[in-house]
Amino acid sequence: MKTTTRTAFAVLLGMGALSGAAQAEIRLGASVSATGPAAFLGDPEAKTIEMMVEEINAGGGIDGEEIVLTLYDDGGDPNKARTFATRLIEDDEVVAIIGGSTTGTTISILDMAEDEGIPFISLAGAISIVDPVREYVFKTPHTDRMACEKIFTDMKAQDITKIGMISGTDGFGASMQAECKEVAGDQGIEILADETYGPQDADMTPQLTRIRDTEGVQAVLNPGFGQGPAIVTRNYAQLGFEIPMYQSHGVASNAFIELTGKDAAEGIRLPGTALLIGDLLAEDDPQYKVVTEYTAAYQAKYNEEPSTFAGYAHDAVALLADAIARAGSTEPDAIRDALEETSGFVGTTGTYSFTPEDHLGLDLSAFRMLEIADGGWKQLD
Amino acid sequence: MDALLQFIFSGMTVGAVYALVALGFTIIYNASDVVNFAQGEFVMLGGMITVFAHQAGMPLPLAAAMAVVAAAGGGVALNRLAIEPARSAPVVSLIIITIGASILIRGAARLIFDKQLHRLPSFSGDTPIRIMGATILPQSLWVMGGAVAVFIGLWLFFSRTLTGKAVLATANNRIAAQLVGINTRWIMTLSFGLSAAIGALAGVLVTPITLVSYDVGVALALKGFAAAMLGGMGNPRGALLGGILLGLLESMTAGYLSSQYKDAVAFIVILAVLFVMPQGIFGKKPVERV
Amino acid sequence: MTAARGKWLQLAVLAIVIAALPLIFPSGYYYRVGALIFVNALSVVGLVILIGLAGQISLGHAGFAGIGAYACALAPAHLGLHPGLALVLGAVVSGLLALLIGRPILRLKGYYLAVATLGFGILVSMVLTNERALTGGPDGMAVEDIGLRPLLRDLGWRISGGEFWYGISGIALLIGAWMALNLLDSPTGRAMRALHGSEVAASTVGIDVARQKLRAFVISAVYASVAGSLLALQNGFVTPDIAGFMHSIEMVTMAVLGGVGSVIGAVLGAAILTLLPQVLTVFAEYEQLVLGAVMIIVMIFMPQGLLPSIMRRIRGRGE
Amino acid sequence: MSLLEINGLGISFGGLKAVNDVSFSVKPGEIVSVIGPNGAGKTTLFNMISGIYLPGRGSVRLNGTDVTGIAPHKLAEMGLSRTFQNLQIFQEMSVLDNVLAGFHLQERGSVIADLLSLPGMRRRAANARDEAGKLLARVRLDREQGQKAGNLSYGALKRLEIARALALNPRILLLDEPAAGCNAVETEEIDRLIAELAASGIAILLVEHDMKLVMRISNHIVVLDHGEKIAEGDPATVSRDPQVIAAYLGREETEAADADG
Repeated sequence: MKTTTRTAFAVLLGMGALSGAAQAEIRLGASVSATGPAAFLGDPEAKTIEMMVEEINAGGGIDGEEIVLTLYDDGGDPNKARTFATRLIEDDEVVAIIGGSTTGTTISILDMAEDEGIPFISLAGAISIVDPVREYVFKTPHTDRMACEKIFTDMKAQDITKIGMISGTDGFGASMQAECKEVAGDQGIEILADETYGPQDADMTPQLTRIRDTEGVQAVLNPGFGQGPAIVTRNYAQLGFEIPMYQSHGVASNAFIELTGKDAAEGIRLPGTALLIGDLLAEDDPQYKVVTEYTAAYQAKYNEEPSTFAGYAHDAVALLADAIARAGSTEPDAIRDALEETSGFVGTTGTYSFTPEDHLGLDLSAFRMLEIADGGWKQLD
Repeated sequence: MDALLQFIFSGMTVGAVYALVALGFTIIYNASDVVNFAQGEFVMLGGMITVFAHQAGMPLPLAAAMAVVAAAGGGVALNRLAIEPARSAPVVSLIIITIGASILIRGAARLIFDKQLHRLPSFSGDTPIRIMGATILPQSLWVMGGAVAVFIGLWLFFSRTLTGKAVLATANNRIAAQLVGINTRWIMTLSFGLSAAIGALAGVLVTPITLVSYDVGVALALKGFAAAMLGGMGNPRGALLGGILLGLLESMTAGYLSSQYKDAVAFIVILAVLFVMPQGIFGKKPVERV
Repeated sequence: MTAARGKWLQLAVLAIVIAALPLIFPSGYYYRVGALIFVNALSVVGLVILIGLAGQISLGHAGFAGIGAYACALAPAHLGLHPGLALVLGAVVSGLLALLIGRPILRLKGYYLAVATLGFGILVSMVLTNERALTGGPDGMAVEDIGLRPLLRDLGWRISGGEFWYGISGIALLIGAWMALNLLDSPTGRAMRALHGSEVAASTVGIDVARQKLRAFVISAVYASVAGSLLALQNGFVTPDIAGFMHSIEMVTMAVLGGVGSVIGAVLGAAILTLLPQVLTVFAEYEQLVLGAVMIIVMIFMPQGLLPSIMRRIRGRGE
Repeated sequence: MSLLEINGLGISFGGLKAVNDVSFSVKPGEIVSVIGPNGAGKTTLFNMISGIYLPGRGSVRLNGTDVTGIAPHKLAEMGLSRTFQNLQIFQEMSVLDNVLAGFHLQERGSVIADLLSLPGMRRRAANARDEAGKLLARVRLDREQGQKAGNLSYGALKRLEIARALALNPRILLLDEPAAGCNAVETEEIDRLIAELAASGIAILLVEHDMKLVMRISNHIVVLDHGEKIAEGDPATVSRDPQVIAAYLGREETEAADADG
């Protein structure tokens, strides 16, 4: 924080070179969308990153070295994200970057990190971030494509092959909509109706009516986050749909059930992570410890439940801390190499194993199919 | 057939939301020729204050009343602190001031409340009312009723009360209004208070449908502004019809053409209408005086 | 004569500032901020012509910035055009589009003009967002490198990406400022100022009001488009945010804040609004509060904008 | 032959006939005055002739061409220029720039030339500047040319507006109350200026309340009342016309009663 203040004044006065920092510290940078349209992602992410750095430092840091965190809020604007990435690398001289809450902000950071050789862990969903693999770029969330596959697998198990989709036009919804349409054919799913809504729309009954009046639709899938899915779900109940509804991991939080209302949310299925159902996990579940501890700490500090997205940030910080400890160095290249060697690392989202060919390191097993029942969550598989 | 009716219900619901916001624009514009781009923020404040007061244990009607009063206070403060000192500024400066106010109020709401989405319970439950195969939520009727009530109230205010006529006189010619003994300063205060109160009332009514968070104001203000301009700025009848028209346009496009381009169609229609009627549907054409 | 001298004085000041600033830059990050300021200033100079000179408001100019930006992303990918030529193509498309929609839109006045331009901007950003197959949707798309830097490297001049774009943006701003200052003191500029003062009087002295408004609209659209292209090229990436409503507002705010009648004011406004979020990262929670307060306070106490008010104060003291 | 020919011109605002069936004509070098009580429709008539209002009925012919409803800037190109009763000065521009705006038709060129400050543009602008200087000297404003127009006195603004109108090098000049608000000396100057202009062959159409001025310089007078032409002729004839006297006297009585002015 001190560094940031100095930088700010340097900018303000247009002068003054910054002094080199003390050696015994690990400079970690982050740029997330804590405000703006993607604040649903960025806000819990920012909170998590700050909390975890505090925790690590309170526990004596990594090998006795404290982490100095510089966290910027890019407001979901890719142009700002790129400026902050430049600032983190050139001015704050960080050794690693976490961030890019959205695909857009991630991609604008990605080139910088790659060019300058700074390891970068993205918190966004698109598969294009890690496919093709870039040397310094990793990510913690599952891809949107994996979410689609998880949902389609569950549908097929119910003998559902013909569906209608209603997607938000925000980055999250549009990206998942495209991914789902792409993999639907391979999965034997036919998309008969494909509707969208604006992120701030107040009523989606026209779109849902169209889906309802489409012959043969057996289920409805709604990729999106924010208020959209809540309104879609309420309209769904209003129109008296009798076929099952699937939501995405974008709404995997208890807040969604509250906003939608218990009755309207009943029976909705979605892919989520272990984080959401900490209290349902068996004690011998590998993720039990990390999920319950993190949830308890987050709740104690912020008086709210961590969302799936918060978990992505948790895993990113934890993975980095682990890699830095194993590398025994704060050289960006050493951290990168250690990160790539990560194997069987248990996070809240799943168990990560990176390889030079795979910078995501999660498979479908990380997703758990959940159903909303009696205003709570039920694990299906 | 029941699909068409469903689209109409949807359009009326959304349109009533826009109309309520647009009606809020009307009074300030009538009194001062200022389009208050912070109007959406009053809608947000209405929703947020009610939510938080309600969560703190206040009964809903009381919480709503408090929100309306608090927002009215905010409107008066906006006028006194930001608009009055800049009376003689050109239109662009006033636009920047009200946009600045909107950013400021949003930032303050983020600090005072939180960044989460919130919802209010529906006033009359969530059981849909079924009419000829189409359904409508009771809350939609509340919103439509609210829009009509505010419209009638404003219409009576401007046409039947002396104060309402004083507002119009102030807009028409400030100096002349002062000369005939109208306290124009008070009229401005009143207009901003009233506009903000209407905005907050809109917020209370629509929150059970649209949900509320600190940043919902911009989108609402945009649509409300567009609706008001479509109908003809400053005219309550224009605001009501502009709102409903915009809502119906969106739902019909979503229902029959493409949900992806429903906002686009709405704006294309607005552009087309303005090209033919540069003062909106109910706006008066001014005579060039030289 | 004085006008001409004022023009060269302003350009000289601008050129010296652009050239000298790097001497005190502590790190490469400042080149990035500088480049952003220049690019923003370029589009704002265009708005100075539209708003300050011709007195017409636009809340949709980010739409043209979006067209310029996406031209640089799409034309190389789909037409095989060099990114530099794509910038020109974007400017031509923006200009033609402005020409096409300008005539009906500019018949409107005041808030009606505001809502129409706003609608235009929203339409552009909607197309960019929705046509995912072409534009990559809300996630945006990559922009090819302009390829000049390797060329310079082959010539033996190694400069970083930050320095390169600082230079390009600075030069672009200087050219843009020079043209705007030329226009200011030209028959067209006088005609625009005249119609700003009184449309009726302007038309009775033979000024084709609609035509001059259209000129201002087209010129400002081209400025915004070129600025958008430069931004896309230096980011190597573009998303529909660039065409968004908030970006339009930001542009107008920069113009009005600095002083909407002057080119240097435009640069000042762009500098302040670009730096503000960077300075405020320390108080991230209060960023919006401060931004809103700054907008209100400047407009109340300096309704003509910062630069004219400061100049007046300096002159007032001098006399 | 007539330079300007008005035929059965009329317009209504909200059902009220502001001007109805007015006809007259102006020859080159002739000074024609339109007089009438307040609200008689004189300025409205001017606005129709100069293309600001679209006439409801009738026609305007300029140099034999029908120009009814043609845009003001087109009329300016055809040699029609005017001033305004309530002054339409470009307040934020300098005195010189106000007159230069009047040279627009002469100095305008391609916008590219203006943006790039090409030599052709600079030459045209320099020419206009020279001529504007001469015009300003003629109306005794050459010392104030660098000032902001908004800072000038009322009388000076009146002269500035005439200078700007003359910058168009018009064949017909419409002057709407050029002497209003001017003192005796200024009025005399304007009187002389108008006579000079007419002598140089410019047709003058004048609206003026100063009856002494009107009677002195007019070749021909048109009298309007309630939008209708009630009399027409040389000054001597018109001043003896009983209808004209009644219109003026009657109007003064009602004016006194209404105390509106």
